[in-house]
Amino acid sequence: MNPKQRNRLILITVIVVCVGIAVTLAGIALKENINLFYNPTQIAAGEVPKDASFRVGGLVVEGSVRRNPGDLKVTFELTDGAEQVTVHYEGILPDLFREGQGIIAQGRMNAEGHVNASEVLAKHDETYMPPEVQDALDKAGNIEDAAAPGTSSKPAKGY
Amino acid sequence: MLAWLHRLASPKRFHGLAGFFITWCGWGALVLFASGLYYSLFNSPPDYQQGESIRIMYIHVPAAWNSMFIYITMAIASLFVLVWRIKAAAAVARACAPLGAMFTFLALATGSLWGKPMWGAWWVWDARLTSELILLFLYLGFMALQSAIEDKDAAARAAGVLAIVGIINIPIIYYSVEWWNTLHQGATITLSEKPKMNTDMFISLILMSLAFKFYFVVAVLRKARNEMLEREQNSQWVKEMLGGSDERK
Amino acid sequence: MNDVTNIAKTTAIEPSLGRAFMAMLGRDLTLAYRHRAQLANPLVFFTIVVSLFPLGLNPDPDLLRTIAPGVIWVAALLAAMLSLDSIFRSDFDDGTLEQILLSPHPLSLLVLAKTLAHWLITGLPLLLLAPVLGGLLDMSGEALGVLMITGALGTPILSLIGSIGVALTVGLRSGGGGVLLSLLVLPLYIPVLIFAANAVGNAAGGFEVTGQLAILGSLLALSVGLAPLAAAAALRISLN
Amino acid sequence: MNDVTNIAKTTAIEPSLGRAFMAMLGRDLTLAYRHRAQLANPLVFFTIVVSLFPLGLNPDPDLLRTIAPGVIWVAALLAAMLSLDSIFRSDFDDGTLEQILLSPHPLSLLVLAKTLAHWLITGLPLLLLAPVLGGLLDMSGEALGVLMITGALGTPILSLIGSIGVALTVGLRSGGGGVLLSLLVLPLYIPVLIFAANAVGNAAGGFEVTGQLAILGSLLALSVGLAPLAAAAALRISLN
Amino acid sequence: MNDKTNGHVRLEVDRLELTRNDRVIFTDLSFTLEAGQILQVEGHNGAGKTSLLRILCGLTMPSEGVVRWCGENMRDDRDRYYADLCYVGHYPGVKEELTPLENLAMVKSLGRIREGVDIEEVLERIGLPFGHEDQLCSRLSAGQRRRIALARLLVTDARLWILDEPFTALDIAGRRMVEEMLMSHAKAGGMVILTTHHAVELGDCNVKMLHLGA
Amino acid sequence: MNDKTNGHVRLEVDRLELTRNDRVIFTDLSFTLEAGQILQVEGHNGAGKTSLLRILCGLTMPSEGVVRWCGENMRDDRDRYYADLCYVGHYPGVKEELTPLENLAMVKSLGRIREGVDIEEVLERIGLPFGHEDQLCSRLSAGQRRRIALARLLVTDARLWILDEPFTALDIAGRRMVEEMLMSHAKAGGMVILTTHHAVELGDCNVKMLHLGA
Ligand code: HEM
Ligand SMILES: Nc1ncnc2c1ncn2[C@@H]1O[C@H](COP(=O)(O)OP(=O)(O)OP(=O)(O)O)[C@@H](O)[C@H]1O
Ligand SMILES: Nc1ncnc2c1ncn2[C@@H]1O[C@H](COP(=O)(O)OP(=O)(O)OP(=O)(O)O)[C@@H](O)[C@H]1O
Ligand SMILES: [Mg+2]
Ligand SMILES: [Mg+2]
Repeated sequence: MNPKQRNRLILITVIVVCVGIAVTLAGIALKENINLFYNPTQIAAGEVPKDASFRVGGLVVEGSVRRNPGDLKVTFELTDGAEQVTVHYEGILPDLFREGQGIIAQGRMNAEGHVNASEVLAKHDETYMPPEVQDALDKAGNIEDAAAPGTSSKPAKGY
Repeated sequence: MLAWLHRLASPKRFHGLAGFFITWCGWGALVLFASGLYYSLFNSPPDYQQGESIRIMYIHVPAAWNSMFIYITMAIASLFVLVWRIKAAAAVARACAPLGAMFTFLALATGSLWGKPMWGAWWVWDARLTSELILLFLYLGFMALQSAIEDKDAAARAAGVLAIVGIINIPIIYYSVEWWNTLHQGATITLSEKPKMNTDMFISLILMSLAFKFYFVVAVLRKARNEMLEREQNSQWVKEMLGGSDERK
Repeated sequence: MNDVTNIAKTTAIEPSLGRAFMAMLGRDLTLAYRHRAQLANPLVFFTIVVSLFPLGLNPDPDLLRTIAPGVIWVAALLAAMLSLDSIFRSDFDDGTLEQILLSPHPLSLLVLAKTLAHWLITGLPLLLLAPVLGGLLDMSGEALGVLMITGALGTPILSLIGSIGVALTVGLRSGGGGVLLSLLVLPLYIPVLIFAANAVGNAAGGFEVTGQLAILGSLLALSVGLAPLAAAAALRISLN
Repeated sequence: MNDVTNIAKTTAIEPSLGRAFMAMLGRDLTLAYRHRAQLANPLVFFTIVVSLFPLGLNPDPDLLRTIAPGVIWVAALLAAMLSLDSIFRSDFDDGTLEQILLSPHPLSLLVLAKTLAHWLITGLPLLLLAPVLGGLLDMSGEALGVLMITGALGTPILSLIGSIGVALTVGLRSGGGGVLLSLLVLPLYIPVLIFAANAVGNAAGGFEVTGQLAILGSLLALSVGLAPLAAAAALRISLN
Repeated sequence: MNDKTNGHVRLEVDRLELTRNDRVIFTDLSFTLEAGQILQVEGHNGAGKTSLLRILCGLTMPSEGVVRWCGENMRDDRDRYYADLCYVGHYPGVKEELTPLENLAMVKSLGRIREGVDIEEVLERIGLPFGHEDQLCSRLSAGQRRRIALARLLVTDARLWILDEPFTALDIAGRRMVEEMLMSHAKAGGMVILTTHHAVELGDCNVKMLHLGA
Repeated sequence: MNDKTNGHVRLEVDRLELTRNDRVIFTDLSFTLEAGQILQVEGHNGAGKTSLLRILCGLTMPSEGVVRWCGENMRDDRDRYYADLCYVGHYPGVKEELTPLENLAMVKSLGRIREGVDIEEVLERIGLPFGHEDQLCSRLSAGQRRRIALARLLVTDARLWILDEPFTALDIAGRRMVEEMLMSHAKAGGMVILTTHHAVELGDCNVKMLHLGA
């Protein structure tokens, strides 16, 4: 093997090794939960920061939304199926905010263990259909699959 | 193989081919836009949750797809410039950048317009949105570098390196919704699964996407062809062609 | 005069890559040492930019602590970016860069040596200064530790990616210089910023940071492997 | 050839300061227009730097809103600083600056014309873009209004003070360029940053801002009056 | 040339000294230049010719000595001196991104100019090929750019011309033309100071020589 | 000179064309250079001499055509070609903040070198006054810097020398020395390509001329 071939071989090996390491590490990273949305279970377990703002994600519990008449204050419960957490918010809610819908709230813990949200975002899902179809589905009692894909398609991470 | 590639992509040949595609894709784009607009404005139903706002999708999604597709086209063209030094590819890459920037901007703008009513925010710093913003910066960088280097060939190659380095951003945009828990929704339309979407909506979306793609083909070829003509103005074939058209007069 | 011809009678020593790499590195460090007054410039810039924030915002310690990771990393990005020009500029101006291109070694490895030198000269000092500024911004102990780790992983990426950017712009006499470079380089720096600052922020809140560190590591591996190649290609184009 | 001498038979038109000022301004604007692709660079830099912060920090809208004034002003400072070089660099390189120094007008007024051109080319666009970015960072309406006012008062100061800095460094070929300039200029920018960011922050909180605006106004008046003189003196020294 | 030309116009140089990095370039240099005279400065590379010319223009500060214009220290009344001065140096001072017309229009607005001077005419006389006056100067050859730099002399109404190697990059016809310009300027009562490595042919003009560098 | 010298070493240039901004500088340029030959490239300013030399070095990309070294396209095996090449261009390629010794030590570590070459000896032979080898190059005069650039030729073991105006800034003795170097290199079986505006005296060497620019 002449020096030139040797150099080329070294070069290629180095690149392959580097890319290999990169891919492995990226794999490790993706197993971790990076873009933290805490779910109510984690909040119940006290895993959230005390004095920093964080995000919590979950489904709005059916029938839990209480609006203050006269101002924009609203209180609702979020669930991930196991635990629940109470969220207070003041402001205009997005169109997609409704009971049973997946949302993300940014805020801080208050003294009672509730979340004071500064922002509430509604997460949309991958399903699109006309209202009539939705009615038909409702009648068929086939609702989970359509309305809570956030939980059904990716249960492990965010919510 | 190489010689074949060069012949196929010779400026003269490119001019002819581009002319052909411009004509036919031009008509295609017209028809597709007409039917796509009709479908998306009148024939597709409102969404069960989003109501009429869903119609933003018919611009947002095709624009977003185009923004990535154009970048890939630009990077591949740049590869041809760097490896085989094909002039037509340089012209194509150069023509891609402003179009790509335009579609990226369109995706960003329609996305935020859509985000306000749907999510409750114009803009959130999540992975999909951020990476799309980086895409815009990459296009701008590509154009800035091209315009800063005086020698056209060197400019094409230097910007080509940048385009190829930046391609790493494309998988990040595409998979961001899966790798990170973004606010932006995941893919509805994949090759592997049947879309969870009403057929009329689906047709509108596909029509509009095709219309955008055709428009891109027409626009990019027109720009590239004009540039080639300008650069080759002193060459034999351009003179012949212009001479020919003079005689016709 | 006749002596001149004598030299031609000897036999040759073939070029050695290792020797060339070390010589390149040593040379750049020597040059930096000869200009040691300028070694401090990026550090001073870094310090000034970081201290602009307590001045521009109200100096509430809670707020400062929250924004500290982001501010420090943004300032580090800008300081690294402004110092990039020195990687190739002076070599380009006096023709040494041509000679490097004409050496019988893979250009990418010589570029790697130069990038390593740049990191030792600017990245490493920034890395060492960062905890001090972090302390001034009231960061906690763990956060400072993670700040160091992200710095160690992140600053080399800045030099590596930056080398592509300067290689692309070194040939431009009047290209709006610095601003153009920043346009090319900053978008590519954004991922480093996001994950590094995020890791430090998380550490301050007492959470897991392995994910972010793994990503930084993977970015580093990727850029060590590929950036010198891209920079070498860019150099050949710039010198055309 | 004999014709050449003919010209000498006419009488003279004395130099006019107004004409010279307008010609200078017009020329710089024309030159900027000839390079219009590069006009956008500072704007893009500004945008990128502003967007680095939400990326590096936790994107909590409350937090963003709090730091927005500081961030926007710091980014504006940096963008203005990076674009400074263009005031005198190209004129220095091709010898036009010598000719300007040799014109029978107060040099400081010609410098003022060049500074005004620089502000029109970079400061004004920054000023117009700032509210857009402020919007992205979730700033309120009143805050945006005051942001505009501080911008209108503050960006000219940046150009004026900056002109002194570049005038001092324009003669240095290899002086570590950008970083040195930043060391000279940024400390002088700090008062602008403090009062402007503070005014915007106060406006967001619904407080009085007349005090800060008055100070900015007085800084502006001061720098309009004195900066061109200092820059002119610095130029004569640099070209020595 | 305006009416004051016939007064006591003169340039006096009084005991100039220049040191650069503690090295003396020249010292104790004095001379006087009267209306109608041409001064040619000679010396090897690095003798200090350019430095001297820049001192005479007030661009470089001498370590010692003064330059007087019409009896007054030139630094005390720069504006008056500069209205009388036209300098063409090593650098052409021509902006590449402007056309020749725009470049000269700028000269016209900055200084004291000859009345009724027509820039297009000047460009033609100076030998710029027709059609080039609207092209960006970056497209012109080195010789053409130098011609535009020299065209400044014909646009302004300066009494004192200071020229640093004006013949650089010019062909023979160009050289001849510049020589004619110098001679007619001197005959009309102007003054010229120039350096050059070329042989110059200035007919019966009043030419003084100054040798720099031991 | 190592043993492969006596093989079929040759430089073939095949139908080169160069366009700059769509302007043709030269086209259809072909020649061959054999061991022991010297090629002198001539042409007026701007004829494309420097550009040609840079193409031969692989620094500039030609629009058309190839350069072959020992029968193989130079771009396909850069490392081998560059081990055989030494280029001294317009820019000296000498770092001002390093001493001559350090500069040449760098050359030594980068390329293929002559065994047992002693840098101090080379510096002496090339005519650098004693005591200057430890001074920063920024303190040296232009001619001395050029000598250091040319010293590269004596340190490396390159068969092909490409020299762009090597006589610039040299005095007569220096010129003579470089001519000797060229001749002895050619006699030992090396090749030289050079441009110059000076008259060169190369004795009985095999000198080819190439004229650029119509
Ligand atoms: C500024 C904000 C936004 C940006 C930058 C953005 C960006 C993108 C991009 C790059 C894609 C293409 C990715 C792919 O093909 O998988 C995409 C697709 C899509 N976006 Fe957005 N988007 C934004 C806001 C929104 C909003 C607010 C909505 C609706 C609530 C939305 C709905 C969609 C949908 C439905 C798709 C198609 C996904 C698929 O089926 O593959 N986007 N967006
Ligand atoms: N800015 C400077 N700093 C230090 N030394 C300088 C500077 N400018 C010039 N010199 C030195 O001053 C001396 C005179 O330079 P000058 O340019 O006046 O020479 P010159 O006579 O014009 O030469 P030439 O014939 O090459 O134009 C030179 O030795 C030069 O090295
Ligand atoms: N980077 C470039 N971009 C565009 N044109 C260029 C470039 N470099 C050189 N040229 C043009 O190419 C032509 C040849 O230049 P080159 O430097 O090869 O000339 P030369 O024969 O070496 O001249 P000289 O005798 O002055 O050294 C010139 O007309 C020049 O203007
Ligand atoms: Mg001189
Ligand atoms: Mg040359």
